[in-house]
Amino acid sequence: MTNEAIIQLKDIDVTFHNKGQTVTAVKNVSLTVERGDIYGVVGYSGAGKSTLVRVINRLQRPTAGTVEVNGQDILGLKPKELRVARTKIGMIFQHFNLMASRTIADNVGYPLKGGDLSHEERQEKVAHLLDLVGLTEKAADYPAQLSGGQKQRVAIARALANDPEILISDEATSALDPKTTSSILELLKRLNRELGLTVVLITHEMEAVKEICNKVAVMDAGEIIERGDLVTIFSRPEKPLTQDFINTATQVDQAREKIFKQARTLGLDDHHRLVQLQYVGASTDAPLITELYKRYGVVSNILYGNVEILQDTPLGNLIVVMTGEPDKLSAAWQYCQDAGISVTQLQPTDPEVA
Amino acid sequence: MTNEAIIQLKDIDVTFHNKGQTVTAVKNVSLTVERGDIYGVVGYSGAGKSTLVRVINRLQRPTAGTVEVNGQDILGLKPKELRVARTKIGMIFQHFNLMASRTIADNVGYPLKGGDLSHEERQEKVAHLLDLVGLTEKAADYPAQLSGGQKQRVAIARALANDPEILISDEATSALDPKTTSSILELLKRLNRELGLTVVLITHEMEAVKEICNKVAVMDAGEIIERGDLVTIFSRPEKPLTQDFINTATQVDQAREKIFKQARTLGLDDHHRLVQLQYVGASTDAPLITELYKRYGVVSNILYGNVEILQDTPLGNLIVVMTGEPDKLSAAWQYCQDAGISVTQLQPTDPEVA
Amino acid sequence: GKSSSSKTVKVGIMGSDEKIWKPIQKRLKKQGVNIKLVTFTDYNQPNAALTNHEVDINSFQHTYFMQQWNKAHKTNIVSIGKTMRAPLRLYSKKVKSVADIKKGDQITIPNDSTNEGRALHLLQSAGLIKINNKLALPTPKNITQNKLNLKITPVDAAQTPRSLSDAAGAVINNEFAAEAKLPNSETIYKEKLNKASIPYINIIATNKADKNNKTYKKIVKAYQSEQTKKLIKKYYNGLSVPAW
Amino acid sequence: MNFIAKYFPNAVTMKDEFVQATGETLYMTFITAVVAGIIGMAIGVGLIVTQPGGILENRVVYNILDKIVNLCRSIPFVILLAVIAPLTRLIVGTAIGTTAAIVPLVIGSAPFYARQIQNALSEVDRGVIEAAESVGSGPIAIIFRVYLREGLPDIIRSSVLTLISLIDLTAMAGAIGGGGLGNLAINVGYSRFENDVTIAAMLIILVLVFAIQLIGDLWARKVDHTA
Amino acid sequence: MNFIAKYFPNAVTMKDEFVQATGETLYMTFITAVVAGIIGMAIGVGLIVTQPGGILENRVVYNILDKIVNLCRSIPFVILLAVIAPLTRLIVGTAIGTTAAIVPLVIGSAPFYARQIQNALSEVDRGVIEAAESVGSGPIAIIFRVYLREGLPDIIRSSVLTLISLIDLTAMAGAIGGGGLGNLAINVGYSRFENDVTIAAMLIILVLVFAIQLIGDLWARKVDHTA
Ligand SMILES: Nc1ncnc2c1ncn2[C@@H]1O[C@H](COP(=O)(O)OP(=O)(O)OP(=O)(O)O)[C@@H](O)[C@H]1O
Ligand SMILES: Nc1ncnc2c1ncn2[C@@H]1O[C@H](COP(=O)(O)OP(=O)(O)OP(=O)(O)O)[C@@H](O)[C@H]1O
Ligand SMILES: [Mg+2]
Ligand SMILES: [Mg+2]
Repeated sequence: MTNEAIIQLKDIDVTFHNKGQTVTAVKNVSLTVERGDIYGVVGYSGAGKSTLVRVINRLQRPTAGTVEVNGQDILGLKPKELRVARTKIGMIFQHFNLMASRTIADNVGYPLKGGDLSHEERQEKVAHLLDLVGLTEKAADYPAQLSGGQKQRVAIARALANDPEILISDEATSALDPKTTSSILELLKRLNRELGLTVVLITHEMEAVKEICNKVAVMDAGEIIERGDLVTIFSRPEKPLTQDFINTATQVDQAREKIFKQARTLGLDDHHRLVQLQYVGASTDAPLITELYKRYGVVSNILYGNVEILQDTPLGNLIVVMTGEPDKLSAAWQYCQDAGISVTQLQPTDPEVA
Repeated sequence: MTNEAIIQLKDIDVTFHNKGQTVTAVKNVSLTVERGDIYGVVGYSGAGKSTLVRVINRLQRPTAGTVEVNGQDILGLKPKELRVARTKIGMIFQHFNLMASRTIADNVGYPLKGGDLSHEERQEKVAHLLDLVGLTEKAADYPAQLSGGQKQRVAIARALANDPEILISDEATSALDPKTTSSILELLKRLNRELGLTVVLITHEMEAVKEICNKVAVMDAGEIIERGDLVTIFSRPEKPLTQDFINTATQVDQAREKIFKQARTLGLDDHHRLVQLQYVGASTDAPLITELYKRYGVVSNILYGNVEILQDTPLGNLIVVMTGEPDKLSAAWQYCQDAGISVTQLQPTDPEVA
Repeated sequence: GKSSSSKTVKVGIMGSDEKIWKPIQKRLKKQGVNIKLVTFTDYNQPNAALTNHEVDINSFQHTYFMQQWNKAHKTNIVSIGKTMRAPLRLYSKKVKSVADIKKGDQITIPNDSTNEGRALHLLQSAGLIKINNKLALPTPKNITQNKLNLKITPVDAAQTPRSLSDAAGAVINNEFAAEAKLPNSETIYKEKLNKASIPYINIIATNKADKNNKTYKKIVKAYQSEQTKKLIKKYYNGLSVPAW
Repeated sequence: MNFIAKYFPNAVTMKDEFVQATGETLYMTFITAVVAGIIGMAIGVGLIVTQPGGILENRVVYNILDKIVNLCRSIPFVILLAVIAPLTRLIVGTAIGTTAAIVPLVIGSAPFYARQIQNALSEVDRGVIEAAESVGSGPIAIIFRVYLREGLPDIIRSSVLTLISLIDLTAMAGAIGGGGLGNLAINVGYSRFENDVTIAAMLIILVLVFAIQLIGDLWARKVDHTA
Repeated sequence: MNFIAKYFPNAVTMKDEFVQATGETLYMTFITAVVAGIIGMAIGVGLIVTQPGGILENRVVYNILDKIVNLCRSIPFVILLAVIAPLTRLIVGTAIGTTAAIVPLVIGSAPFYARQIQNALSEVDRGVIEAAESVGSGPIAIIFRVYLREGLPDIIRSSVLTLISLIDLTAMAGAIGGGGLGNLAINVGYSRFENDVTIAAMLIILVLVFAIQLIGDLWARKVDHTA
């Protein structure tokens, strides 16, 4: 991975005017994507993600700002130059945008039309792409005969047909089942690794982000409110929105709520504490729970746990009830903190009925 | 929750004929949904989920089989009766199917047209629905001006406008960010609880299933291959496909793979064992890891963990390295098994390069 | 044409005259003159075609129309022979005589300009209206006196016989009256065969330069024959009469 | 004024005729548009809903409508004028005059409009129809609240096309004494070699055509919310 | 045969005329369809791509095309015949006859077809155009590979409509000696009160109309893959 910027958006504004109303979909956004990045873009529905990425290949002219892709000033390109530039930027649309009049194979082969490939080479390539997305059987069908997820896979195959250097993927796996999603993400990761494909990945599936992105930007109301490398964002989210997303994705919020509802049955008192433990990286190597018992006789019961490995870095998130003598509990607490683990005592208030 | 069947599909076949080709999208499916159920339907892209649910309100006439909804033989209904029956079945379409010519408010209010409500009542109801899905600001906009997720929320609001008894939701949250998804699921759960709304929920987001479904059916190639209540399906999936979905969703597969890659660094030998522990329900209440140390001096380090609460039942899935004397390890193993925990020893083969 | 010695002569006619011209064509062929009949439906076309030498002679108009045409288009089209005299008639299915025409009745007239003017003149001479006589091609707007307050409606010439069921009277061109096989009993007024009607004698016309063309004269002669007389009698049943 | 007198020597003397002809054209066009509009719309919608796969699929009705439309469209207008004279008489009491012209104009343009409507509505998204069906909308509701509403931009564009063709067609109304600008241009201007009258009449027609097109375009753009 | 002789007394004697008129109608219709088809298609596509928001947005070109189309559509056909006679002479050497009729027929129907094409193509999904743009397709590729392809079912339906209108229009070709079935029906049958000739000519036209509609419907259904 070199550190060369392949996409550089600077101070982008996009404003829509519709019959008197103006909507500013993107506000003063700057974003640098480096070659080889798999850059995740997440955010609320309507945050401006789709609008932002459409600026990259000038499907959407920004109201203000500059766009540099592959060293070219995209906004200044002549139509012909723009067309050439676009062939290197694959795009998967949120609404698929398949051609109803063409078969699946023809849809996938569309970008290759007018290119240098012979008819046979084209067919071969299309067959290969269809195979990659698991639609070989549907080659001769038309989009109207496909299921939602199948359409989406056609769109993915089409976006890859031109062997783009950059792939802009707008919710490319949102209609896919977990297994198919996983195989598509695998594919993108492989293309990224083997061919250096740069990917801008809009998604709302935090699992997808965790699985393949190395960087993440979080958008809210047209602005990027937080950005950084994957592990940092997931381990130390700063903005409440980011935290919300991560928590909702890992379901820690829901778990906490459920635990609170049962709080009475847990019999919390001086000898029991309900705590949330969060840690990143090496700290997990130490067998924490055993250690707490060994050292302080504190017994930890995991009520909720999520320990995962992001970009080779383990990330832990546990809700446990610690049981022990009050002073030992405090010592254990201290031990955790010293080990770089963030400890939060949870105070179940009366469970609110949501 | 009564045990009255509200939807009963029996031996449903759906075959499409397109220019010589025939595709059997649904094969011999029987499904009973009881009043008050939130029935999840999951399966590969193209498995026949959308086609199946379209049979419920006869948008798709099955090639064979019977459909009973609310005690009525749907296939035998006269057009007028069918229309009345349909007003009680809300449907959220995978492709939204919004009317481009109507504002958001008018789209949501569409089902109320020609009903008994006065103009004011209708407006009020629409305003309330828009508020529920967080689109009050967009009331006067047209679908073309909305983002993907916003469109989807309009479709959700529209499906609820008629106060249906049954809601068929085809990937209703697939374009939504985690936070919005969560709030929509909350909403459905509340309607279910408070008004007894029955929901058939097609989704590929296993989190959504976990969060609100009480039953799940898994479809593959047109057939339902497994079904049952949520906890059973998630704790003891029988079919490989179901296991796959669950594992992919909890990312246990990915975690295992990553751990295997680092296996060498774990220094596994007689004194270390890499095991996967899976348990359901009460077993989690016992502080397992502490217990293993207390009893056998076995230290467990959690490399990956997922402990969650489904329908008030905790479900655990841990990958740990257990460290201790070989005989103690075996004893610990036995202890786990006696406690009803499924233990699997993981044998990291040379990590395959995926 | 087939003949190499003489070129084919193109004759512009109205479609309804084909039955008169077909036998002539046949006879001429025996004499070594090839003619090609070009049929029109619009009075404006045959003269334009003549000037542009797309036809060599035409036979559809009366002298009056030719004069008007020459004036308007600054052309030199001349007559090389008379064909028929086709007096206009006022028909009615509703009344027996002109005197029976009541106040406010409707009368239809052909809407092509020359027949329209001619029909108005006819109505004037029948004493129904008065028109501004100075105008070459009067229209109902030029009626100066209309005591009966008649509604005069120009319609397509082919419509005039058909309008008899609606209007009190209709001024109908001969050819259409003949085609519609209107009984003589329905004629309530007829154009007088006097000096005033002379301009309405139909002619065969050509460009002035070809005035003396031998072949064309042969064609005129072939027209002005006994056989044609018989045909005119047969087809027009005395409504139109040979004018040579 | 001098300019007009110079280039339109005959036309200036015919102010009344022009006013009347314009009135006749507007009258014929308007009434025909309303009547043929309703009939054509009804038939077009009928074709759409009864066609194979339509919401009221009905092979028999579809075939009858389809054949009637084709039949009417096969008859040259001039002949239509004559053929339906008895019908015209039945409806308006006479077969000649401006009002009488409306009957053949309606029969001449309604089938054309029906096809236009059929084409326009066949573009309405099947999914949206299904969405309406799924909330219990009946055929009437689907026709009025979905087809005619979703298809509106295209219906407007097709209506503009039909309306302009209709103005063209009114020129033929002269055959049965219908008058109008087309008749003025042809039977007064053109037949009498008064080119200025022809041109003046055509200019007025032109203004009508441009106005209709402009209003139609603006309206279609206003109701088109697809982009 | 007896039946025919009984009900079509005049028509049976005119076999040659019918054969010739049918030939003329087919000839005029076919050639006009090809020429007006190409011109109308070009203008229609031109209108679509240069319209506000089109892929080659160009206010000037759009307005010029738009005005030309409106202008041509404002001229009654009979007058068009006369007005463009010089042009006709330039192109086919003569202003009368069947071939000469083709020039005004083209000018009379091309603008109409252009509007139809414009309407048909304005239904092509903007998103699909964007998808093509995003893979680097230029205007030519988008026109031929997207607009004309995605719009094909509607283009076919519009072409059927135009073609049938064109057959109607050829009836007017009689005015300049163009002949054809319409002319036979009007100037032989109708003008001469030989109703059987009119009916016979109309029956042949009817067969043509039905054939065109049928083929068009089948073809449109074949290329329509939206449902
Ligand atoms: N053509 C348009 N006219 C007016 N407003 C628009 C238009 N397109 C988008 N918007 C608005 O801009 C905002 C951003 O839209 P955008 O599609 O970029 O959101 P998004 O982040 O992609 O959301 P989602 O996750 O739901 O797809 C939204 O509020 C939307 O309503
Ligand atoms: N109209 C049709 N004609 C032919 N085949 C069809 C048609 N509709 C659906 N199919 C096929 O039927 C199968 C099931 O489609 P369906 O839409 O029910 O899948 P699904 O389970 O909803 O998938 P997804 O999760 O991708 O939406 C697919 O293989 C699809 O290609
Ligand atoms: Mg989006
Ligand atoms: Mg589906």
